Amino acid sequence: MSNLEDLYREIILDHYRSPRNRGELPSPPAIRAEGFNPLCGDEITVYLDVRDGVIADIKLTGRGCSISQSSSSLMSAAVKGKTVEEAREKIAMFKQMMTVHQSTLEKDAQPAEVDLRAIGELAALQGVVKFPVRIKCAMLAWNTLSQGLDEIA
Amino acid sequence: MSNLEDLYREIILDHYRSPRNRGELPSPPAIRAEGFNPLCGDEITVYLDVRDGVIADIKLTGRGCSISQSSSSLMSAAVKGKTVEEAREKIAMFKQMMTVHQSTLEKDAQPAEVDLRAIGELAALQGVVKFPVRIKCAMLAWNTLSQGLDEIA
Amino acid sequence: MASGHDVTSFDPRRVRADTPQLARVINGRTITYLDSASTSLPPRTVIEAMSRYYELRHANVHRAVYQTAEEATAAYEGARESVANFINAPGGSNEIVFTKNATESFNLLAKSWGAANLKAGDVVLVTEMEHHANIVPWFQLRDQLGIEVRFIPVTDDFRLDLSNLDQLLDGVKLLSVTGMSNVLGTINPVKELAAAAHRRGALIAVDGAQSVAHGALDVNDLDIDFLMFSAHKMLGPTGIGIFWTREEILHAMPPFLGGGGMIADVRLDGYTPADGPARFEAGTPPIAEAAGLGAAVVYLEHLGMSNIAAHEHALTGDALTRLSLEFLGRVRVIGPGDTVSRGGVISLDVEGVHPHDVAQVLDQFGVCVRPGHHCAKPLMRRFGLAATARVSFGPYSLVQDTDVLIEALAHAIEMFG
Amino acid sequence: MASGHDVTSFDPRRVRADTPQLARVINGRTITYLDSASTSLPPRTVIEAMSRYYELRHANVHRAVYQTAEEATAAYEGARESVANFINAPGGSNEIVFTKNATESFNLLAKSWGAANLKAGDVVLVTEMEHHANIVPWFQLRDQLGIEVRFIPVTDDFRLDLSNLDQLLDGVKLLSVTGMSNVLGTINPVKELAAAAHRRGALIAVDGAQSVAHGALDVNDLDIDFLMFSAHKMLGPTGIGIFWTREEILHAMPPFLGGGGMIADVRLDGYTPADGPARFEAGTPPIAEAAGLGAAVVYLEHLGMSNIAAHEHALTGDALTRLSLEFLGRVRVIGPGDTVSRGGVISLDVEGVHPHDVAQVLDQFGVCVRPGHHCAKPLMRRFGLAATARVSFGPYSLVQDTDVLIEALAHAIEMFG
Ligand SMILES: Cc1ncc(COP(=O)(O)O)c(C=O)c1O
Ligand SMILES: Cc1ncc(COP(=O)(O)O)c(C=O)c1O
Repeated sequence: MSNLEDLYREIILDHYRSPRNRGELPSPPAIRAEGFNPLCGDEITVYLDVRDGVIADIKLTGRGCSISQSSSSLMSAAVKGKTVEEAREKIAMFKQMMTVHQSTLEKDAQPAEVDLRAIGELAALQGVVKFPVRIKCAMLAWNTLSQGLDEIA
Repeated sequence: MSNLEDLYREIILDHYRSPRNRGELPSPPAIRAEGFNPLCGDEITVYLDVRDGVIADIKLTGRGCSISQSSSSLMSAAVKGKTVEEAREKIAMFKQMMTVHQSTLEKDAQPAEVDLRAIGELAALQGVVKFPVRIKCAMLAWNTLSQGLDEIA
Repeated sequence: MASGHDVTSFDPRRVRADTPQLARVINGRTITYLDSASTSLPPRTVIEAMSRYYELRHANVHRAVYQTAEEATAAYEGARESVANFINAPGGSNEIVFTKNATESFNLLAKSWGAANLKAGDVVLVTEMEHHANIVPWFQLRDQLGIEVRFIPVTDDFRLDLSNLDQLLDGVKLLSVTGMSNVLGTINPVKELAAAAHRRGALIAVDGAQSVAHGALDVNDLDIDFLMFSAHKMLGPTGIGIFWTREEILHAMPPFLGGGGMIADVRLDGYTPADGPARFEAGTPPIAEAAGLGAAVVYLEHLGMSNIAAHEHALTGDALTRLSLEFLGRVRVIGPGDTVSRGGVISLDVEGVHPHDVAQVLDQFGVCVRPGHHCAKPLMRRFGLAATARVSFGPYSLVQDTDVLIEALAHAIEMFG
Repeated sequence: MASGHDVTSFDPRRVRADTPQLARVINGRTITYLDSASTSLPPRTVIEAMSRYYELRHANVHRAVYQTAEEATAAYEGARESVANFINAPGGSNEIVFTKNATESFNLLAKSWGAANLKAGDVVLVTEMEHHANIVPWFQLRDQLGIEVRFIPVTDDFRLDLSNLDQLLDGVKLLSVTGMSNVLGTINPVKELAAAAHRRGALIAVDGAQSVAHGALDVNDLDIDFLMFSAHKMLGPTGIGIFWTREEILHAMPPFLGGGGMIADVRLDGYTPADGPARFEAGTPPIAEAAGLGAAVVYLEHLGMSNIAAHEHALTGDALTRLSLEFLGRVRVIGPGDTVSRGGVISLDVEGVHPHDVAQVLDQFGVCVRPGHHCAKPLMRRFGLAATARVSFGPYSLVQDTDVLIEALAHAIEMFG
């Protein structure tokens, strides 16, 4: 079961059971972005209240597996109160964690360097890279956030 | 090579090299029927001069393998001067020789009784049934003759 | 077990021993394969039929006179005969077209028969429990020709709602329905539906993908007009599907895919299609796959189709009972709760655990179940679900498989509880 | 042998030893397989890749999380990668669609890209030496849309007559041409044709069925837009073909076959197609076949494509010389008499002996050659023939095969002489 515990770390289960920042924001003024994973039916809607370049508030609705839901909850906690710039950096870091690990796993090389402190709680999702089909689940919220940020004029 | 000699009996090769009744008849009045084997491109045209229920003359053109060509030559010799009724009997007998043998071969049963005297020279084509893909070649002329006879009002 | 099954030597343990993959160890446990509705595991005889084909007699079929090509042709055409007998096709092998899968068979139905016989306003009646293979081609035809695609609803107890059938059949030219739902397990009353369709002058097509391997399917007795299925769901290989229709219908169908093998003649100014099944088999066909399918039919017939049905019926009844006793409502079955007109497919909705997570945890126990919408999104929406975790049985399944399933499910529930 | 071939361990005798069917005895003689243009004989590694797949990891691909399904998906998607590398697809595996054979790939080209991009009066330019797979789908589109299908003529010395190419390209939206004729052996100047087509704003599709297994085919270097081929002609299995096009073209192509796997969503009122190759892969794909194809690509790459080409080139030159010396004009080669731009396909017209009889007599010597029109009736008509007896080489062919061929041909000529 060790693999399984790598995937379903306690933090993940916690965020899955008690997701942070659930709800909606009136839109407009909030930015609303929808994400969908056609393969497994996971859905997510991200509401962003961005003021003066800062994500003043973020809310999420949607449904999906523990990975996609905990990833979106962790994501919301990680970017709330951050500047758009900082949020984009987190997205980039998260993507790197998912893809870099995947390719190094494939090539049996050394894990690439991801600054775990900068990532914080998000590191809990590292185990996902061992389960390639679940990476899409973990990425969904981040891709949707990225879409939302792109809508800022 | 014994199988091969069963297929290519001397009579067959003779009819292939020196086909009987080659040529055309003015049509009308002669009946003209065309046969075609799309699988191997064999073609045959049969011209029938039928008077008072008798095949007074028959001519053939076409091209194809030794089996289709010798079968048509043998066919023309077998029905020339015969009544339409007799020709139809020959067609039936020939079909039987091709199909009965095929199924008995498959089932390892006794060969069905085909009156070899009534068939005469045509018996040379018996070996064809051991080569299922060639049966269509042997049948082509007979099917075309049958078509032609059907056109007699 | 139900009575009345064939007197043959059916023993699921023997089938299991015949199936190499079932000896595999996954995460330290012998595999528990519960995904036969997705694809079935071929017995050794099927795998070897294909290996032997490639080792001894691989050659292109038709038009060749050398020995291995004759043998390859005999294997290919022999499979056509076997399949014709298997479904009791009244016109024999002349009615069997080989495609690449059941989905292509549906496309052939829609794009050859449908395009030639349907016009704007004509109705194709399907059901809310159809697989996408029996929906999307009709939507495509609708976009092209303006036909109407109408759905028979599904009741809250997972059956077709036939209360308005007569009304639903109004204007219908074709009723196209699955013999058995690949999500619910529901077995539909095909014979009655065929009679109802025919009374209204409509034809009936049956999606046999799920039903054909799990009980005898006699097209003549059912009095249906079209049947589509795939070899890989009946212990056969991937890469080959079957389209059956009556000879007179097939004879009138225009070509679909164009190319070699489906023509009588090609000139610089046009072409003449061939007659018979060949018209619909453009290009080099799945020859080795036909050899494998032929072996699968022989194997299934040896097991006895009614034995397989009875066995799966018994397993399903046992699993339904135990799932309800063990999990006291935390595991909901999306499908009939009893075994009346029901096959060995059990879709699960586990409270608080997403189907993907269910399947992931089960994998750690070597248990193979499939999470997802099972290519039946309209049905999933009907029940307000995005996905289920689907368990399905095959002739090699045993009660022990259900034991492991329950052990693993309990773990998943505990983990996310 | 031509110089400049890869430095690998290519040895046709080793290839022969790797190919189980070549050990077979027919009519008392070891088989002499000279029909590789029709279908090639797979080596043991390809056959075993498929057996192992079925024995260990057969499962439906996509959407599953259990281990064997992940492995099956990896095998399937891995084959896509291998094929992309094999033809040097600039956009990688996103540009590779798996079909059932080259013929389906052509139908996909005509019925998806063609139907969406061509209108009445537009011209598709093909050649008189095309296989029916590259003719009939265009005729079907012509009947449907009113496009014009135009033919590049073939010269008396069996080459494309390109003297009027510029005129022929007038109004052309797509030039679709075979890389190598399956009847004549002629290798066409694809790179020049691509440049000419592009200069006139037309796209170019290449029938790679014959060329792809007999020499490297680099779509990037050739600068072509579409490539169609079949696994079974490149030491792979039946039941799988390949369609390649550039990512931006693929992205804009509408769906063809409808069903599961090719959708993003299906509702009661319509559907949304998926992106990428999946959009064109409806239903359960040829999974085992992809595993076999993947193994075939590895095997071919190990042999070295230029080694194979050089070997077949040498065999062809030898056979052409000996046929002309032995039979002094009684055996006419329908195809180029030299080995310039010419592959290992030799069509024979034996004076006074019909191709069927040639093949029948040769079968008695265990020699496999194919009589017929080779699905190229317009070409046969061009040369006033109904059929030829076609000899073709593969990487396992040896000069000894030509010895037996000549012995058997001599017998046939004597018999009918
Ligand atoms: C030149 C050419 N194109 C297309 C095809 C069609 O290939 P397939 O029959 O595998 O679809 C063939 C093979 O018969 C061929 O030789
Ligand atoms: C009911 C039903 N119909 C059709 C299909 C499609 O079969 P295939 O994927 O083999 O084309 C399936 C299998 O996925 C099915 O379960």
